Formats: sequence, C-alpha cells, structure tokens
Amino acid sequence: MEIPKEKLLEIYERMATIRQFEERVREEFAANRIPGFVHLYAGEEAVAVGVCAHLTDEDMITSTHRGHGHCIAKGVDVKAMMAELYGRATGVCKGKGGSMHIADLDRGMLGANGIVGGGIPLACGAALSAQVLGKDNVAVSFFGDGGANEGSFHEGLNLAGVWQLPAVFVAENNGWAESTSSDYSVAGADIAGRARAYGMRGEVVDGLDLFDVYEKAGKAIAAARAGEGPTLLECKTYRFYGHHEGDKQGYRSQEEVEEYRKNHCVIKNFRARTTDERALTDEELDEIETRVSESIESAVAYAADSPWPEPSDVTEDVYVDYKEVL
Amino acid sequence: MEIPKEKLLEIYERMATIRQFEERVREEFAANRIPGFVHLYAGEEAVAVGVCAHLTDEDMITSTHRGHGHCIAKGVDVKAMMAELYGRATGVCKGKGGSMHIADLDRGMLGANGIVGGGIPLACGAALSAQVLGKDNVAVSFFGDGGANEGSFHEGLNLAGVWQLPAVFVAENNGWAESTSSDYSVAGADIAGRARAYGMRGEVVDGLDLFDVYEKAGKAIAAARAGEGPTLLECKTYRFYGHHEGDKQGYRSQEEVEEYRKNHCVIKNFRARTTDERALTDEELDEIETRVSESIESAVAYAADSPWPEPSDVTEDVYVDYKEVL
Amino acid sequence: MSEERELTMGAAIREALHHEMERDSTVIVMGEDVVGGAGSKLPDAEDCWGGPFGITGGLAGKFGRNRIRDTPISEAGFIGAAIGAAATGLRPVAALMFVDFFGIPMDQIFNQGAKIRYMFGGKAKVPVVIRAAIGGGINAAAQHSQCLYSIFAHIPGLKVVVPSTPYDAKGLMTAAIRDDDLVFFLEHKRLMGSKGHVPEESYVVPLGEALVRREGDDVTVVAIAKMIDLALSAADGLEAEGVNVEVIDPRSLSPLDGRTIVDSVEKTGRLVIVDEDTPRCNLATDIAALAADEAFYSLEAPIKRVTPPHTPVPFSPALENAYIPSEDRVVTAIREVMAA
Amino acid sequence: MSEERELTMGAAIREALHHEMERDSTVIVMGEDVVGGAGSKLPDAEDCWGGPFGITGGLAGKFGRNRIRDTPISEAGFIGAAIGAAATGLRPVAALMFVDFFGIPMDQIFNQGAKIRYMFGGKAKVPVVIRAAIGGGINAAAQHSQCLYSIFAHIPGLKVVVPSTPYDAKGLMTAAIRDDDLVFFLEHKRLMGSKGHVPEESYVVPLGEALVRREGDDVTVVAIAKMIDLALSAADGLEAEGVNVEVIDPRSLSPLDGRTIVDSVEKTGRLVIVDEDTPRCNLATDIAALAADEAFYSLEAPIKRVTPPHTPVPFSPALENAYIPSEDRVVTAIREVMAA
Ligand SMILES: Cc1ncc(C[n+]2csc(CCOP(=O)(O)OP(=O)(O)O)c2C)c(N)n1
Ligand SMILES: Cc1ncc(C[n+]2csc(CCOP(=O)(O)OP(=O)(O)O)c2C)c(N)n1
Ligand SMILES: [Mg+2]
Ligand SMILES: [Mg+2]
Repeated sequence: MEIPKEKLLEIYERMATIRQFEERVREEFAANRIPGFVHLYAGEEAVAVGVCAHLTDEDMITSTHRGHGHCIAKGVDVKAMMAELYGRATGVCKGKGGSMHIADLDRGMLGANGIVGGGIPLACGAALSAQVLGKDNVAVSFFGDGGANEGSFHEGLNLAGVWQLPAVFVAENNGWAESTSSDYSVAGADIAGRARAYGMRGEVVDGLDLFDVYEKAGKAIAAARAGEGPTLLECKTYRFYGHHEGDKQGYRSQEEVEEYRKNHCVIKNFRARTTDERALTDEELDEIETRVSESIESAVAYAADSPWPEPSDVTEDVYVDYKEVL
Repeated sequence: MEIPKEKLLEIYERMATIRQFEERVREEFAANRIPGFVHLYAGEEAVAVGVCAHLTDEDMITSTHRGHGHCIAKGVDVKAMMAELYGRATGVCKGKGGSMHIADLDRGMLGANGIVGGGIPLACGAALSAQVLGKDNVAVSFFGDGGANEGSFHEGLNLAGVWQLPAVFVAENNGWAESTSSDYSVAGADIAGRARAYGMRGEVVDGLDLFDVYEKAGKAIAAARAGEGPTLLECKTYRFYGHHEGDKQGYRSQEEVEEYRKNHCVIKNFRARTTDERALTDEELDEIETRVSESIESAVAYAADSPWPEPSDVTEDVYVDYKEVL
Repeated sequence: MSEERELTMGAAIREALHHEMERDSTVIVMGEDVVGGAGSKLPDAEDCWGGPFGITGGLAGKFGRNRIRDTPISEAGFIGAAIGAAATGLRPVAALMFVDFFGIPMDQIFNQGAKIRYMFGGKAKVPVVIRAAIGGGINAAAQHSQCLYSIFAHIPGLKVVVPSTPYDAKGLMTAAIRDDDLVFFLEHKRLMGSKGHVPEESYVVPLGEALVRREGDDVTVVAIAKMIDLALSAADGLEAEGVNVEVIDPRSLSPLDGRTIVDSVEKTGRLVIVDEDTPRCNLATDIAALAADEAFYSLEAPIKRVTPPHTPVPFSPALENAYIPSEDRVVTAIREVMAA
Repeated sequence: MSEERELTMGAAIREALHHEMERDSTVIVMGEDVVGGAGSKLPDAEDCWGGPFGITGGLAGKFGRNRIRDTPISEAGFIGAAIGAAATGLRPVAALMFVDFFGIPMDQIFNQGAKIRYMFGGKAKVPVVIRAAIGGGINAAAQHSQCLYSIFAHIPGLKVVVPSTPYDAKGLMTAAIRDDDLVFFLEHKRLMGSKGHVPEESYVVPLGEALVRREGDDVTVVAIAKMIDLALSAADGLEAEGVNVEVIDPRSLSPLDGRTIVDSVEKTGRLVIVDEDTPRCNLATDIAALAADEAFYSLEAPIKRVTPPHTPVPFSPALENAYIPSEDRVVTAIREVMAA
C-alpha cells in the first residue's frame, strides 16, 4: 500500500504528538499537577495512528483506560485534552471525565473507558447506526489483550458477526494486563484466532510497524465500509511505561524495556524507513517535532491557566432533562 | 467403546425415565397441576444420559432451564422432582425452586438454572474445588446453542483453559434458542470450533446417538480426570416439543418434528441397535419401560398427595445465619 | 376516537411502539426473539414470537428486520450496542425480556449508558429505552419474578417508569421513546393483560408526574405497579369503615414526583407505602425517607411499609402467595396508622 | 500483644487473610493480579502486584499459587467460579478490585450466589467473600469511585460489611471468611492507609453489630465508612456549642443492627444519616425509613440525610470536593435538626 507523502507527514505528526504528549503527562503527573490515574500509550503509537489514518470524523472509535493515543490519533484537540487531565473547566469533558473518559463525538471519539472491554458493545452500536441508517461509516473498537477475556468481547464480536456490522476490532496485545502476561491470561494465547469463533476474518499485525498496521487496518476498514462485515486485528505491541504511572514493573526486566525502546521504537523506525526511502527528509520530520513540542507546551500552559469548574457544575449534564420535584 | 450390559440397561432406564417423566409433566402442566413454566427435554435424552453415565455423585454438573433430563441422568429422585414441580413441601427443593431450579448436591447436581449461560462459571468453580483439593472429580456444564453466545461462556471457557480445569462443557445444540435458529445466532455457526479460541479440545458429537455421546464424553471426562484439562463438546440434538409448553412453534414445521420423532428418536434407535446386536432383549427393555412407568405414576401420586409448604417457610433458607435485629 | 376503546396494557405498549416507529425512522427495536423465527427456513415464520408477551409481534412485517432485530442471547452485547447506537443517532428500544437478567448487561447500563453524558461533559445523549417485565405472581420463581427497580432508581443517569394502566403505559412509552435519556420501562407481568381505555391517537404522559388515583384525606397510600390494585381495593373496603384513603401512583420512579406525595401527606398526616420490591433500600424506604424529612411536621403516625420479606421469590404458589404483599396486609397497615 | 500495636487498615485485612488461610486449608484467594506476575519469565516476578493496594501481596510465597490465583480479566467467570467452588467445598475470597466493576459479575452474584441456598431449599451454602474497594476522594472519576453498597444490601441472600477502622477490618474479615453466606467486604479507598490499634492474634467482630463510636444524647448521627471520620469530627466541633452527638457506625449494612440505631434515636430524638452512596434508595433512606417507623414517637425533628447529589462522580478535584459530603454539610444538618 503506497502512502502519499502528505499522509506520511500527518502520520508522523500524530505519532510524535502522542509520544510527546505522554512524556509530558508523565512529568506533569509526577509533579502532582494531574490528579487521578494515568495510563500511558507511549510505545504503542503505530496502532492508534495506523488505524485511525483511515477514518473520518463520522467514523467512530471506542477506546480504553489507555486512551490518550486513540484520542490524538482521531484528532481530538490536545489543548482540550490536557485541560481535561488537569481537571479544568476548559477540558474536552469540562473536567468531568479525566484521563479515562476523554471523548469527543465531533471527532468520532466515543470515549476512553475505565471498564476493560466496556467499549466493544458500544462500537457495535455505532456500527449498527451506520448500518441501519445506510451510511458507509465504520466503527473501530480498541481494547487490550486483557480485554479480550471479557464477556463483552465475545458478545460484541458474535453480534457483529451475526449482523455483519461495519466494525473493526483492534486487540492491542502489549503482552500485559497490569502485571499478568497475555501468555497466561489468553488461553490458547492467540487473540486473532478467536475471530474464527465468529466466522470473522482475523489477522495478526506487527503493531510495532506503522506500515503493517496501516495496510491491514486499511483493508479491514475498506471491507467494513463495503458491507463485507467485521474483522479482528491483533496488533502485537509494547508499552514503554508501567501499567499506570507508579507501577514498579516487577514482572518484566528493565533490559527488555530498553531493548524495545532502542530497537522497536515505532517512531524511530518510521523515521528511519521513510528517510531511507527518501519519502521524507530529516528536516521535514524535525520541523514536525518542533511544531509538536510547541503545541504540547502551549497545551500545558493552556491547561495550567484554565479555570477550575464551578462547584455548582457538579449537578449539570447528568440528564438532558430531569423533572424532579422536591 | 464397549458398554457392559448392566450399563446399557441403566442407560436405557435413565433415558426412558426422562422421556416418560417429560411426557407426563406435559400432561400435568396442561391439566394445570404444575404451576409456572416448563421446558421439556424430550428428544435430547441421549446427551444428558450419555454424559452422566461417566459421572459419580462426587462429580458435579450444572444445567439449564431445560433441566429435568440432566437431573434424572444424574440420579436425582423422580418423586422428589415431581413434588418440586408441583410446588410441594416434599419437593427436592421444598417447593422453593420449581422446574428451573431443581438441584441436589448429594447427587452432584448443582442446579438447573433460569439464567441462560448461568451455570458455566459455577461448573468452573466445582472443577476448581476438585483441582485445589487434589481430588480427581470433574465438573460438567450443560448449556444450549443460545447459551454459547453469552459472555459467561467465553469467560468460563477461557478460565478453564488458563487453569486447565477438570471440566467438560457440553453445548446442546438443538437448533433453536426459543424461536431463533442457531444458524442465525451463532456467528460462524460452529460451537465446537470455539474451543480453539481457548486452546481447548473441541468436538462435534451426534447427540441423537447415545453411543457417540457416550464415547466422546467418556474420553473428555477421562482426560479431565487425568489432569489433561477441559474439552468442549457440541452435541447436535433436537427437542420434540416447543421451547416451553405453550410455544406454537411457528419457526419449524410439524413435518420436521414428525421426521425426528420417527427417524431420530434416541430411545427407538438405542433399542433397535442394542436388540439387533443382541446385547439386550425386547423383554428386558419392556420390563424397564413398565418399571419406569410405575415409578412415574407413583411420583405423580406422591406429588399430588404431598402437603403444600407452610407460608411461614417463605423466610427460611435465605441465609445459613442472619443476625438482623429489628 | 371513542371513549369506550379498550386495550390491554400489552396492546397499548405495542401501539406506542408502532406510532413512534412510524413517526421517527431512527426508532428501532431489538432484543431476543422480539420478532422471532430468525434463521428459520419456513416462509411464514416471520413474527412467530414477538417477545415473551407477544408485544413486538407484527412490527417486523411493517417495518422490516432492519429496524426490528432479533439478537443472540447476549444481553451485554446488544444492550451495549443499543447504547452505542443511541449515542450515534438512533433511538433504540431494547428488550431485556425479564428484568431479572439485568445482571448481565448491567455494566453497559450503569457505567456506560447512565454516565456517558456526564463523563463527556454533556456532549452526548443516550436516548435508549430498555423494556423489561417485572414482578411475581405467576410462579416463575427466584430468577423470573423480581422487581429490582430500586436498583435502577438508585443510579444517577437512569430514568425509571412503571405504568399501572394501559392508558399510562401507552403515554409513558411514547414519552420514553421521545426522551433523550436512558429510560427503563418496566412492565408488570400481571398487568400486561389488564384492560383499560386507550385513545387511538398518539399522546404523551410526561415522565416525573405522579397520579392521584383516588382522593382521600385520612391516609396516603403510595403503591407501585401491580400494588396499585391492592391499594385501590383496600381503599374501597375501608370506605365502609369511614376511612378515606388517598392512593398515589408515582408512575415514574426516577424522576420521582415527590411534591405530589409530600402534598398528600401534608393533607392526610399518614403514609403507607406498598412496594413489591424487596424491603431493603427500596422505593418504599426512599419515599418514607422523603416524607420523614419534608413532611415531618404533618406526620401523625409512623410511616408503614408493606413489602415482601427480605428473601428471594419462592416458586410454590403456597409460598409465593405469602411472599407478595396482599390486600390484607395493606388493610392492616392502614388500620395501624389510623389507630396511631 | 501490646496495646500500642498499630496497623493500617490494609495491613489489618492482609493479616486476617493470612490467619484464615493458615487456619483453614479450604480458604483460597482469587482475582486479577492478586498475586501478580502470572506468566512472567522473571524469577523474582512473584508477588509483584498484590491487588491495587498491595493487600494480597506476599501471600503466594507462603501459600502457593494453587491457593492464591491470578485470574484473567473475566469478572463473571472468576466470581461465578468462586461461587461454584464455595458450593462445593472451598471458601474463596474473590477480589473484584473496584466495586464499580460489579456490573459484569452481577448475575453470578445476585441470581446465583445470593439465591442458590434458597432455590435449593436450604441444601447448599455459599461461603464466599467478595472484596472490593469503594468510595471517592482520589479523583478516580465516574467508574472508579462509587459506593454502590445499597444495591448489595437490597439483595436478599447477600451480606454486606463496611469497616471503618483497622481493628474492625481485621475482625470483620475474619468473621466474613468464617461465615457460611456470601459476604461483600467493602474497603474504602481513603481508609486503607489509616492506622489504628490491631491485636496480633486472631479475633472476630461479628456481622450485624453496630458500634457506638461516640456517645451523646442530643442527636444520633449514623455514618458509613469514610463518612464516620466526618461525623466524629463534626461531633467534636459541636461539643463547643453544647451539642452532644452520638455517632453510630453500622459496620454491617446487611444484616443491619437496627436495634442500636433505634435505641439511640429513642434517646436523642434526632437523626442525621451520612452516606457517601448516591441519594436514591440508599442506606440513608433505608435507615431513615426504619426510624420513621420504629422510632417515630421519639422523633423531635425531621430526619436529615447527607449524601452526594444524584449524579455520577466527577473527575476534577474542584467538582469531586463539591460532590462528596463534607464536614460542613454534616454540621449544617446537625444544626438544622437541633434547631427544629
Ligand atoms: C472490568 C474491569 N476489570 C478490571 C479493571 C482493572 N484494570 C484496568 S486496566 C487493566 C488491565 C488491562 O489490560 P489490557 O486489556 O491488556 O490493556 P493494557 O492496559 O495492556 O493497555 C485492569 C485489570 C477494569 N478497569 N475494568
Ligand atoms: C440471561 C437470559 N437471557 C434470556 C433468557 C430467556 N430464555 C430462556 S431459555 C432461552 C433460549 C435458550 O436457548 P438455548 O440456550 O439454545 O437452550 P434450549 O432452550 O434450546 O435448550 C431464552 C432466550 C434467560 N432465561 N436468561
Ligand atoms: Mg495489555
Ligand atoms: Mg437450543
């Protein structure tokens, strides 16, 4: 699959934005400026970006607790995201959601999710909307290797198979669910193979290679759009940081992490390949890095300068309309 | 697999008991002597009996809303069962359970179940008990084609795969879940094949042939006992009556039902084969039928003559011990 | 339209579904066997089921299987899908069949459906109706006889309606479908066949408005769903003893029209609540707590609650009859507060 | 044993688990990452997690992975398995991690675990403990900050305990494990690090016994879990104004020690309930309803409930602070009932 230069640049920018965003969130969190939990996506950028590169704002995705990457890949504004993490009124969810609940329907982002496996049925619903209304949109659900063991995975994929929904299920197999290895928790240790149980296409993807993700996701999404039903992709990937910030990671070695950072960094490798092939130049990419770094900087400044929500706002936005008396 | 004569007679008696029990329940229900819902197992006898023939009282089974057959196959007393259906104090559950909740732990019967798929995790628990305590018992879970679409199926089978539990999962594919065809509801239409998703053995069984069930269940149960982990069996079978009594069955033709009754009756076929092979004689089998018919008759008399539970019994048996004050 | 037109509650609900599907092409219906016969090879299998009470029978012939869909037995899957579809442009009516099955889709209902709007800062809406049958009295035992509405009323982000007449059922279903939030629409099994006047044209009974079903000034009885019948008949019986009972049907449990209840208690000074849901943390305690705060100074007697015991629902008629509140128990409670 | 021995609530719970696993070989522990490192190739990965608060860390080294098991993320699967195991000879302690996840295993909990004994006519028992973290105050947002105990208290067949001190946590966990019924053991996140005296030896705090944490005769305040701290500190503050507050910690929500509460209200004539669970059909309404019936003639003021609003839990500290009941709100409620 030939990727046009403009698209390559956009892909790089998205991946770089995710990486820099996450590195910065890490610092902000360590400095106690971000409350709650954060789960970082650094290392896995190729999956979100390689998939979302094929989607429009009308195509919907559902995401996970590790959702910053999906949000950025889908085009959610980083300023509004950072303000959300800060818990400010200017946040994309007005400070009500936080890291695990960032959403932006205008960008086709149907929510990060604090519930493992929670987004899978929701994505089926978004695909159902497209199907019932006769639109050619697709829905993509991202979830982890751990999430593939939830009942919602089974029920969602079976439903998508029965109705031949325009959906793509993207298992991000980063090897771990918290401290539990996917070799242990996924009986059979083969997520892509589970597609067969639903009469669905299933494919293993090198999630550390943007080009492999881009190609296979492209096919799956095109098939869904064409009315050829759902696909399950298992993207093998790696997370650079702990499960959440604060995780001591006693279940894997620091050498392993270093090895991945060094030799399987999706950004480094993308850069090496595109410049090798002379599709892009180092100058172009450096320029992007600089631009991204400025945008993250200004996102942090924006967040830090933003007002807190008003306490009275706590009871807003529960219902569209609720006629309680007394 | 050679089946000893004594076992053949026992198998016939169990199948005949189920058939006659169900036919009689049908009449009693039509005559308004049995309250609530009933779901009849007639036609599917070979599955419950062929599987349970390999089990002891210490091996546990979990069952479904269509549970009478499993209970009888596992050795639950038919008098106490009939009294339970009648809602009497002498019922196996003292009238508290009824058709959908018959249970008898002394016989290794961990309950019919009103929740589709509800018994699967429970069976994993019974298998876990055996494994933790180092006993060589097994647990078997019966469920329908419809039940194979519940999240509990996925979570239970995956767990059994991860822990290599001594469990056997028996999907009774009778073609329908209420009025919905399994060809429609099971994406991929292959339940046995779902075993692969859990790195588990999976096998299609002719559920209308006692001998096929007996052989394949025997192997699966022996493997579980030997510590070789779980198996999923998909038994293709057929129910002679509607989903529940009262179902008009607009989804299938009366001719089809007749065809099954005529040519795929597990009892007729068992009889034909065992007498053909001169393993058993018609006299022996007729004698069993008579004995069974007497036992059903006396079960009905017992039930009809039994007292109703006392109204004050309604608050008994909720807890082992509940120290509420006020 | 004739004043005499009578329908069962089930037919009234079907009529509302029919009207709304006609009126708005984004309304869809989904659930296990809501049509029936999916995958059957028979040409006339269409519409052979229609849900356990036949309510959605006949809709597929008119609206097609694109808009009314049989699902696999996967409550988390299809109710989650209904919620996802609602957030993206449809207005699904999802049938959970029996409310007792809520334990399977509950995460999708309470962590997703009920919270999406809030977590997303008000930038989404989830116009779903979840229909389910509630209540005992048909010897369906512990897993097919529960009420459980107290649990849904507990959860912020959900709305809960429980009609007790065919008229209200139609009007509340219409309101529920047009409502932009997630509404539980709970149908008492023993009311589905009860008949009453239902206008042919479409109309709305607003959510959050209680109905005074009978006026009286001695004691207020608040009763829910099938319990309304007991309350009304107890009231009729007590008339002879000179006791004037006011009977209130909340109709919506969330939002709850507390004003109507409190006003009534301020008038009567006495309150009995009849709730078929189990006694702890239920609607009866909710309404009692409301009155013990807001109508305290008017209260002349202890607030009595008539509910089943804190036990699962038993199967045997002999036990279930003892389990479900009886008219006798309602009468006794009213006499008790009158004697106080 | 020294009177000075202090442990955190988390350590107290771990000690109870340790004691009981030692005492009874049928006690097992299971849940996601309760040990940690399952499937890791590192030799020293054992016990690298121990649950979100490290409570079950260290147990595997002693008891082995046969008796303490990491599970896949399959709450219906492993909690159902715990229930099935309990009915067949084990006494599992299953960790649900956050109570917010109950929507996944709920069917197994309430239709199976809670009802098996009853449906089976008393011929089975289900000695399971389900541990879960509850409550807000750590900016964990809508899906990781709920209380939800009102839902479990609503269900017949379940027991629910909510300790507020390390001493009670250890004694109640011991009681819960030895109990033959299904017990929810709920651990407030903001209490896990709080310290208090805990004897080294094993002891039991019986289920169903409330504790009067502070005596007073002007007003009764019943508070749950973390809310006890607010109540005690409000009481201390009001002492100066000459208001004597009695503070009751129910400790068990089901069974509930209603006697202790009613006795207190009969003495004080005034009742305030502080509940961090959302306001509809919650423990606060349950206790208010109890008092409005059983202690009616002693009541001198409206019963006040202090709870969060009927909304999901917001993320931002600015909003969450406004959401969770504050000491100020408790003081205001007490002043209100005192002024009545
Ligand atoms: C239903 C549910 N169970 C458990 C958790 C706690 N939890 C949060 S993330 C996580 C691990 C998820 O692993 P995986 O799906 O592989 O995603 P990853 O973190 O690797 O991206 C767990 C157990 C949860 N949030 N929701
Ligand atoms: C969780 C749940 N969903 C739905 C139902 C209603 N219901 C009872 S039996 C049944 C069909 C079951 O089909 P299958 O599993 O194939 O078993 P069969 O009846 O064919 O033996 C349904 C939908 C239920 N009891 N529980
Ligand atoms: Mg993972
Ligand atoms: Mg079937």
